[in-house]
Amino acid sequence: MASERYSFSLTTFSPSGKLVQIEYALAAVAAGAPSVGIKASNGVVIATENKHKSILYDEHSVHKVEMVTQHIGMIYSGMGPDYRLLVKQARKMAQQYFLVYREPIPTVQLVQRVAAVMQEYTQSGGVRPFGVSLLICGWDNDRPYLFQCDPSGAYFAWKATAMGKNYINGKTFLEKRYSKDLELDDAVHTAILTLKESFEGQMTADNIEVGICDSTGFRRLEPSHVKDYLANIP
Amino acid sequence: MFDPTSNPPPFWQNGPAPGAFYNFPNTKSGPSDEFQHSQAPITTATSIVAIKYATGVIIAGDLLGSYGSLARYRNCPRVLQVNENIILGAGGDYGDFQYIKNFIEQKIVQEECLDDGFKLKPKSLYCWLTRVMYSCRSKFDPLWNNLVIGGIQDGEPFLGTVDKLGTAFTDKIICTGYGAHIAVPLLREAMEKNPNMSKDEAKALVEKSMEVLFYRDARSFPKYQVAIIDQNEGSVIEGPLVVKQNWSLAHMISGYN
Amino acid sequence: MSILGYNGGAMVAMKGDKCVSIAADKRFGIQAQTITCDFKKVFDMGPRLYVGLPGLATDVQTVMEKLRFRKNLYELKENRTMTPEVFGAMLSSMLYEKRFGPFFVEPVIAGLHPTTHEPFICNMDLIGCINQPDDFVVGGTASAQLYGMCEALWEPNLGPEDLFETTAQALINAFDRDAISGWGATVYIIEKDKVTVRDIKTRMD
Amino acid sequence: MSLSMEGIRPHYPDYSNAPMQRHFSPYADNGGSVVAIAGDDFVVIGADTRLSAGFSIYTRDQNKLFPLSKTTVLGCAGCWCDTLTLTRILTSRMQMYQQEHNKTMSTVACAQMLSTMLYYKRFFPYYISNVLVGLDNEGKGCVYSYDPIGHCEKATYKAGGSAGALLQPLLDNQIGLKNMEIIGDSKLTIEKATNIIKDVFISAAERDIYTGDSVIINIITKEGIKDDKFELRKD
Amino acid sequence: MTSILCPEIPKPGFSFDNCQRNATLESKGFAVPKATKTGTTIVGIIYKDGVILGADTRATEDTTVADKNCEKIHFLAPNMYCCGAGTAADTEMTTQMISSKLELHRLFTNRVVRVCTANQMLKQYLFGYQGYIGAALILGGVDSTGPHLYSIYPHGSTDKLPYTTMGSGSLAAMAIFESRWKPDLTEEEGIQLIRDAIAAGIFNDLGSGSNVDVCVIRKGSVDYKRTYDEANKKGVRQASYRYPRGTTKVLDTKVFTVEETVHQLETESMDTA
Amino acid sequence: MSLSELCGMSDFDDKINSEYRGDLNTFCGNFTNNLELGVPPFSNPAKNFASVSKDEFGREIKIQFDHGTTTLGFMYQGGVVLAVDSRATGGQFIGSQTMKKIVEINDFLLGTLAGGAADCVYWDRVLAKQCRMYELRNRERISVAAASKLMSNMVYNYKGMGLSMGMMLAGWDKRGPQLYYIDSEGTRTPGKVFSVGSGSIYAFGVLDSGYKWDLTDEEAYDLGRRSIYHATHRDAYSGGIVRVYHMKNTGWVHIDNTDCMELHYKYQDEKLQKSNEIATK
Repeated sequence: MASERYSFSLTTFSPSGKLVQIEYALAAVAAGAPSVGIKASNGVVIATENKHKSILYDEHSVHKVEMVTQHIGMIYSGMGPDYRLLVKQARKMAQQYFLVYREPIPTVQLVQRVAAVMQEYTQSGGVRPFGVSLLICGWDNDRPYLFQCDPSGAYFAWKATAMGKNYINGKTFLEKRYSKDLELDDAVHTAILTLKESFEGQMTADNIEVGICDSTGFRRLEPSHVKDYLANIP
Repeated sequence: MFDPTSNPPPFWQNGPAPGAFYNFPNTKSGPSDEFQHSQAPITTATSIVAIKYATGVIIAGDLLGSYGSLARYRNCPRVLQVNENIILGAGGDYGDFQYIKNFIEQKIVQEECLDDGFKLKPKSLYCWLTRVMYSCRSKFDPLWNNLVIGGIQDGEPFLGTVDKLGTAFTDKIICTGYGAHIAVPLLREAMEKNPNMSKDEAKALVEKSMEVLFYRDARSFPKYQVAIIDQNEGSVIEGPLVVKQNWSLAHMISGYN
Repeated sequence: MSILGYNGGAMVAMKGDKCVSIAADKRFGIQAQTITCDFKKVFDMGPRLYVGLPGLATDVQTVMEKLRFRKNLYELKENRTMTPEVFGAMLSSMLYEKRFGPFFVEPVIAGLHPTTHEPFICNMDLIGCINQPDDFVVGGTASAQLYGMCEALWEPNLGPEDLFETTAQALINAFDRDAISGWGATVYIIEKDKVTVRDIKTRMD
Repeated sequence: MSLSMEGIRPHYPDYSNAPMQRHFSPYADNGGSVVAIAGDDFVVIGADTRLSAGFSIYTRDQNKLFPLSKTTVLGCAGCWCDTLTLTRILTSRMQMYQQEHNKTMSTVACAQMLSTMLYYKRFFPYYISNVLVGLDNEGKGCVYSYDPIGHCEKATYKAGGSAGALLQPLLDNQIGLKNMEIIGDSKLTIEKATNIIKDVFISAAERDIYTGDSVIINIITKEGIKDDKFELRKD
Repeated sequence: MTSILCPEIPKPGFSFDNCQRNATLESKGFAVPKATKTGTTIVGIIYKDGVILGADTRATEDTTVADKNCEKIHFLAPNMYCCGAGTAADTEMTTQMISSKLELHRLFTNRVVRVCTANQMLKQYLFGYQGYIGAALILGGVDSTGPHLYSIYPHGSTDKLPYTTMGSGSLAAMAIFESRWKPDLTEEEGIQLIRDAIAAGIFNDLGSGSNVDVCVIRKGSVDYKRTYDEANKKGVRQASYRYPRGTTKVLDTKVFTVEETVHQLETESMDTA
Repeated sequence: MSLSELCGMSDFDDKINSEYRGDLNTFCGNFTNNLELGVPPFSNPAKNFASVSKDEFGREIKIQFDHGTTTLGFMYQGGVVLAVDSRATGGQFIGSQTMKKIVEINDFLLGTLAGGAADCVYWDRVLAKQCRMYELRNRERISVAAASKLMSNMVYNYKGMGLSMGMMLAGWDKRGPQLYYIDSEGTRTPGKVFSVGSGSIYAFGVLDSGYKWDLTDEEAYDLGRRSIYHATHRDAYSGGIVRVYHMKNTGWVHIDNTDCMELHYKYQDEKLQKSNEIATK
C-alpha cells in the first residue's frame, strides 16, 4: 500500500495530509470492545462490554469503568494497557488541579488535559499514539457532561455516542432512541440496549460494566444492580 | 565579667607564664581577675506543687537531685518548715537552695535568740526573698531557684513564689518547673470547680498531680515530701510518700512506629 | 527590622453588607526615606476582585505580574471568571511553592463572587497560609495598630457608605502611629454593580 | 539553605531542633497592658491582670496599678521583677519625701522623680513601660508616659505595654479626635473614658496573647481613688 | 508542549529561585519574617469505637493572634483526619498533599486506605525535608484493622499511641489525659475528655485559644463538630464606633461601574482531520 | 546585749543584709550626684547589652528607646532661629507626635534634642541645674560656650557606653548670639547653620538654598518651618508639629507651633497657585 511508505514515522504526513498511524490507532479502537455513553437530563451513563475469553477468568477484578475524581469517570474502547496509563494520568491531573485551585476540576478541563496528553503522543519522536478512545463523563455546574477523546487528541462533546466494534450501528440505534429529556434510569436502559444491538452471546451482569454520574458523583454500578436493569430488558 | 562575645580564656590559664617557674595565686596574670559566675544550674531539683486550700497551704516536692540527666541524688529533701508560721519549697539548683536555706535558718535562729516574742511572718520572708533574688540577678549572679513560700499570716493562709529573677507573685495555685505546665492545668481546673477545698481534697489533688508529673517529667522521682500548714493544726512535713503508679496501659503503646 | 518593613505599607480589608472594602496607604519608601506618595499596592484582578500586596516592593510587583498572568490564562482557558476563592487558592499555592525562598509579601484579597456576589476577604502569610475570617483582615507594617482599630470599629452589616468611613478611619488612625506607612491612602469599596475608589486626606509626614 | 528557622523554633519545647540551653537572662517579658485617659478633673487608668511569661500564665489576678498617693497611680507593664523593685523604691521615696517635707509629693514631682530614677539605670534599664497618672496641682487630670530609660512625656491619654501599639490609635481617634471632619460630642466624662478603656481592652484581648483575664480600672478624682474591675477573655 | 510554553499549573515541588536573593538580604541584616505559627493544642484519643481528635482554633504570629477561628483538623480521607501544629502553611499544605496522594491510592487500590499508609507517607515526606517543614501532626483514623492514632513530628519520627497531644499546649492537655484517660471510653466520655484537654490548653497556654473543634471518627462514619465548644466569647463593647458619614475627608472619588458579563460555558468541539 | 550577739550570730546576718540593704540608695544614686549613673553588671554596655536582652525563651526583649528627629538652628542678623519637629519613635512605632524637642534651659539658653530622647532630656536637665549654679555662684549668666563645654564634658564621661544624642545649644550672651553643636561622642563646635537628626539631610537641602545672613525675622521663621516640613515629608522618623523658637537679645521667644499636615496642604496650594499663574501667563 502506498501509505505504508509514510508510516515508518509517526510524525510524518502522507502526501494526502494524513497521519496514518493515527488512522491505524482509530482502527484499533474500532476493533475494540464496544462502549456507549448517554447524557440524560439528570446524569450521564457510560457502559461497555467486558467479555472474557475463558470461563476461568475471574470477573469483577479488573474494571473497565474507572473513576477519575468523585464526579468524573471514564471508559474506553481499544487497548486496555494504554487506557490504564491514561487513567493514571487523568487522576493525577485532577488531583493537581485540585491542589492548586481547591476546586474540583471541571470535566471540560480534564478532557482538555487528557486530550493534550494524547495529542503529545502524535507529535513526539519514538512513541506511538494511544490505541484507545475514551468516553469521559462528569457532573459539574449542575449539569452532566459527556466527552469522547480520540487517539489524535481530538475531543468531542456528545449527547450520546457509541465507540468500538459496530459503533456505526450503535450510533444509528442511539440516534433513533435518544431524546433530550431522558431520565437517568431510562438512559441506563437505553445504553444497555445499545450494547445489546451488537452483543454476541448472552448478556449478563458479568460481561458488561456500567458507570453512572449524577449530582451525587460518579459510581460504577454493582453487578447486582446491573442485573436489575438486565431483568427489564426483553 | 559577663561577656559571651569575647574570646575564651587562654588554654594555659593561671599556670606559669613562659619563662617563669610559677605564678603565685592572687597576682594578676591574665586580662581577667574576675570569676565567671555559674550561669547554669548543676544539681537540680524539679517541680514544686503548692495549693492554698480553705484553711491552709500544702507544698509538695519530690526527693530527687538530678545531675544533668543523671538521677544522682535520691534523697534531697526540699520542702522545709521555716518556723511554725512558714513552710517553704524550692526547685532549681540544689546548691543554691542549700545556701538560701542556710541563711534562712540563721535568720530564724537569730530571731529565736532575740526572744522578743515576734516571729517571722510568711509575707516578710516572701518579700525579703524577692529582694535577695532580685539583687542577685542584678549582679548577674542569680540564685537559680524557684522558691514557694506558704504560711499562715493573721489567720489567713498565704502562698507566694519567687523565681531566680525576683519575679514574685501570690496565687491560690503555684507550681514551678515542669509543674507549671503539667500540674497547673489540673489544679486550676479543680480549683475552679471547688474554690474552697478542704485539706483532704487538697492533699488528694496534690497526690494526683505528683503522679501525673512522675509520668511525664523525666527529672521526677516517685518519692516525695509534703509540707502542710494549717490554721488549726499547725505545720507538719509528711513523707517520704510514694507515688501511686499505674502502668496497665503500657501494652497499648506501640511507641515508635 | 524584618524585610517586610523595608518599604513599608499598611493594608486592610473589611466585609460589609453585600460589599467589601480594601484600603492601602500610598507610600513607597526605602526604609526611612520616602520616595513617592503614589505607589499602587492594591491591584484589580477582575471586575470585582482586588488583591493588595503589602511587603517588599520588588516582590509586590513580581507577584502581581505572575498573578495576573496565571489568572488571565485561567480565564482564557476555562472561559469563566475566576472566583475569589479560587484566586486565593491559586495565590496560596504559588506562595507555598516558594516555601524555602519566599516572596516577601503578605497578600490581602477582597472581592465579590462573580455570580452570587457573596463578599469574600482573606489574607495570608508570606508562605501562603490562608486566613479567612468573617470580619476583617489586615497586612503590612502597621498590622498591630490595625488589629486594634478594627477589633473596636468593625461591626456586622455595614452598608457601603458606612463601610467606607469605618475602613478609612481604621486605616488612617493606624498608620498615623506607624513611622513607615501613610502618606495618603486609597479606599476601594466593591459592590455588585460598581467599585468606588476614594483618595482620602491624611497626614503627609 | 540558610533559611533562618532558629528565630522561631525555641518557642516550641516539644519539637525544637536546637539543643536545650540554659542561658541566664536577667529579663523576662511578663506582658500586660496599661491604658490611661485624663479628663478635666479626673483621670482613669486601667491595666489587665494577667501575669505571664513565654506561653504560660503565672497568675490571672495580678494588679499592675500601684497607688503612690491619694492622687497618683502608677501603671506598669513589662518585666515584673523590675516592676516590683521600681515600685517598692518609689513608694519608699514617696515616704521619705512625706517625712522630710511633711507633705505628700505632687503628681508632677513624682513624674519627674520617676524619670530620674529610670535614667539612673541607663545602662542596665528596667524593662518596664510605665504610665503614671494623677491630678496635678490644679486638680486637672494628667498622664505621663515613659520609655524604659526615663524619657517622660505628658499627655492626656496613653496606652502602653504589650498591646500598646494596638490600643494607641483608637485612643488617638476617640479621645484625641484625630482625622475626623465631623466631631460629635467631644466632652469627655468619666463614664465615657471608662467605657473606652473597657472597649480597647476587649479589642486587645482578642489579638494580644499577653493581655487578658480581667482589667482593673482606677478612677482618680479629688475625692480619691475608685476601683472598678471587669472581666476579659481567659485564653 | 503547550504545557511547556504556557505552564498554567507549574511543575510540582518547591522552587528555590529566591533563595540566593533572600540569603543575601538576610546577610545584610534584614531578618526573614516569621510565618504564621499555630501555637496550638491538638489532641487525639482512641475510644471504644474509634478515634476522637480535638484542636483549638487560634493561630498566632509571634505574640499577636493572626486567626481567631482557624481549622486545625484537616481532612485526609473519609476515614482519616489529621490535626496540625507548627507552621500553619506547612500543616495545611502537607495534609492537602497527602490527602491527594491518599485519594489516588484509594482509586488505584480500590479500597479504604489504611491509617498506617497515611502515617508512612507523612513520615517519609517530612523526613525528606529534615524538619524544615515544620508540621507536627496527630493522625487519627479507623480502617479495617481498627482505630489508630499516630503522632508525627516534623523530623519524620512517629509514635503510635492510645492517646497523644501536640503543640505548645501539649503538656496541659497531656496532664488531663494522664489523669483521666482509660481504655474503652464511651463516645460521650471521650468527647468530654477531649474538650477538657483542649480547654486546659486554651486556658493555660497562651499559644492556644478561642474554640474547641472535635472530630469523632467511627468505623464507617465521621462526625466533625466544628466549634464544639466556644470556650471564650468576645467581650461586649460598651459603645458603637460607627462614624457619621463624611467623617473622613475625601480628596478624590472615582466610580467604576461593573457590567454583568455573559459567559459562554459551552465548549465547541475541535475539528480534527 | 542580746543572746545573738553573745553567740556571735550577727556576722553572718550582717554580711547577707549589708548586701541587700543598700538598695534604696544604690538605685537612686543620681538623686545626690546627677553625674553618676548605675554601673551595669557587665562590661561595655553599648556592645554587650544586646546579648543580655533576650528572655529565657530566646525571644528578643525589645527595649526600644524613643528616637528620631529633625532639628535645625541657624544664626542670622536677627539672632538664632531654632526649629524642630515633634515625633518620637520607638522602633517603627510612633510613640508620640507631640514631643517637645526644645528644652528651655534658661531665658537665654535653649537646647534642642536629637537621638535618644531620654539621654537628651536628662542631660539638659543636669545642664540647666549647673547653669543655674553658675549664675548663683558668679552672679552672671553663663556663656553659651561655657555651657556647651560643660555639656560636652559631662557626656564625654560616658563616651562609648551607648549614649546617643546630638544637640544644639543656642543662646545670647555677652558676645551676642551663639550656636553650638554637641554630641554624645564629645564633639563640640560653634557654627552658623546646623541641622541634626535623621531628617537633617533633607532639612539641609532647603535650609542651604534659602539661607542668607540678612533674612528678615519672618523669612527666617518660614525658612526654618519649611526646612523642617520638607524633612518630615521625606523622613519617616520625623513629623508631628513644627516648633519655631527665636533667640533674641532679650531672651528666647516661642514663635509658633504648626501641624505638618496643615503645612503640607498649605504649601501644596501655594505650589498649585504658582503653577496656575505660570500657566495663565
